[in-house]
Amino acid sequence: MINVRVQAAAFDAGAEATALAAGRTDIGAIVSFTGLVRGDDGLTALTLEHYPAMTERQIAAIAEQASARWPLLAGTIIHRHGRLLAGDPIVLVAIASAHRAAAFEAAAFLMDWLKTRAPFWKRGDDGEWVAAKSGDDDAAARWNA
Amino acid sequence: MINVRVQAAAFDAGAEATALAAGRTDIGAIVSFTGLVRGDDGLTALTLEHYPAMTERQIAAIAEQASARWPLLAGTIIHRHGRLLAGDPIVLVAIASAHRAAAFEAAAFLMDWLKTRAPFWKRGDDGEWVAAKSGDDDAAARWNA
Amino acid sequence: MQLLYFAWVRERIGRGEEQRDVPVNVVTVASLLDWLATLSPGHAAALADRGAIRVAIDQEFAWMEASIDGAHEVAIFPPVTGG
Amino acid sequence: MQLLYFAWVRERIGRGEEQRDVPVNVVTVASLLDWLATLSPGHAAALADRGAIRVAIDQEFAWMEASIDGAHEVAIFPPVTGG
Repeated sequence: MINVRVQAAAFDAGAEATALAAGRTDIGAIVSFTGLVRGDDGLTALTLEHYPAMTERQIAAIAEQASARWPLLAGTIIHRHGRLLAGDPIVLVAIASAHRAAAFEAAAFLMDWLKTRAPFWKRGDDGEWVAAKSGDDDAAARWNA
Repeated sequence: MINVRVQAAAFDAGAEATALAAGRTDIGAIVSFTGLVRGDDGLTALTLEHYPAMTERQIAAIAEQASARWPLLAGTIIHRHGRLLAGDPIVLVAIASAHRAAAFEAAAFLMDWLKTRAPFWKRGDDGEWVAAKSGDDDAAARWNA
Repeated sequence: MQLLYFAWVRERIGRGEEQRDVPVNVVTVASLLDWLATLSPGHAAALADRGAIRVAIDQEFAWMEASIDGAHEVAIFPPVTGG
Repeated sequence: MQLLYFAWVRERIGRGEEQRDVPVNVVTVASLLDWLATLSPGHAAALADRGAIRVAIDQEFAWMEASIDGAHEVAIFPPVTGG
């Protein structure tokens, strides 16, 4: 029920979120998270490497977990790979539910998971690999309580 | 820095969220919440009454609070009034920040606030006024900790 | 004093606003509601369940104990249901 | 066994994948990393900081103590930085 796509192409975050509720009247809340490439410290572009066989499988598994944990009605997860410029959208998590709490929590849960468990690696155009942040592990750990 | 609009007209949630990051590279996260009219119990349409002089003033004040509490970079709040059909979007809170935690928290805070403090009242086409939910007060109270 | 009514408070009172000269001994929100309830059966019906009444003084939420001294616009309505 | 390397692990080893016959006494992820580190200076450099190494067996994350018995594909990479 949650669509998962891993792609090099850009996506239209607004259209993806809006499409979740098209033609139905049981959805009361859509929470959409879009992650963008920040141009920190002069970064102008980065390249996202990933592990294709693992990526879609792992994202689908976590989407199942979210669906079991919250009463979700629809969702779309898109993660891009390849070369991206500062300001480009990189990840989308859009979740629809009858009520807002489930949609907010599931979207935050999925993003925390993607940050710590989805097999993607960012390299700046300077050739330096982006370091993982311990804060991301802490954020993900809160869902194990 | 957070735009506030109270209007009868429809809005394009995706375009509003995307516009927050247009032309800038300091935004890493956009969280967008869209609330829609649910067709529960056969509801086909409702009418939103509001208190215009208080509405924009109160929403602007809470937007200031959110900006003081989290490092937000941009935001848009739109609340509709008038007659809406089941499935129509009714409220939008779109928040941009460098990092996802601030954007998620500020968007949830603003929605909890709008649910409990923004002077709007929903009446179904059957003439019955929608009752307030105590769960909304509980949700809003968590931000006072 | 300008009085504004919304939602079912407005429906029961039968109007959305009215201008009233409030007696000098009416000094708090609670005493204002008590006095308004004496004005008509509609006012009485609208204000019977005080737990379901919210008040704003000059567009700011106010407690039942709040003073209405200097208030220009007092709005009376049920708990909000927007969002 | 099919071995896959990503990000700076791949760069230091100098290739993204290789097929290796793993000795029979190499039974856990940790011992596999120890053995791989002996294969070349590049392997040694890539695997020197074990705290910065993550491993997946057949596309599932695995602990250092996990058995590699029956594994078809073992991937070795730094902590992920997607999202």
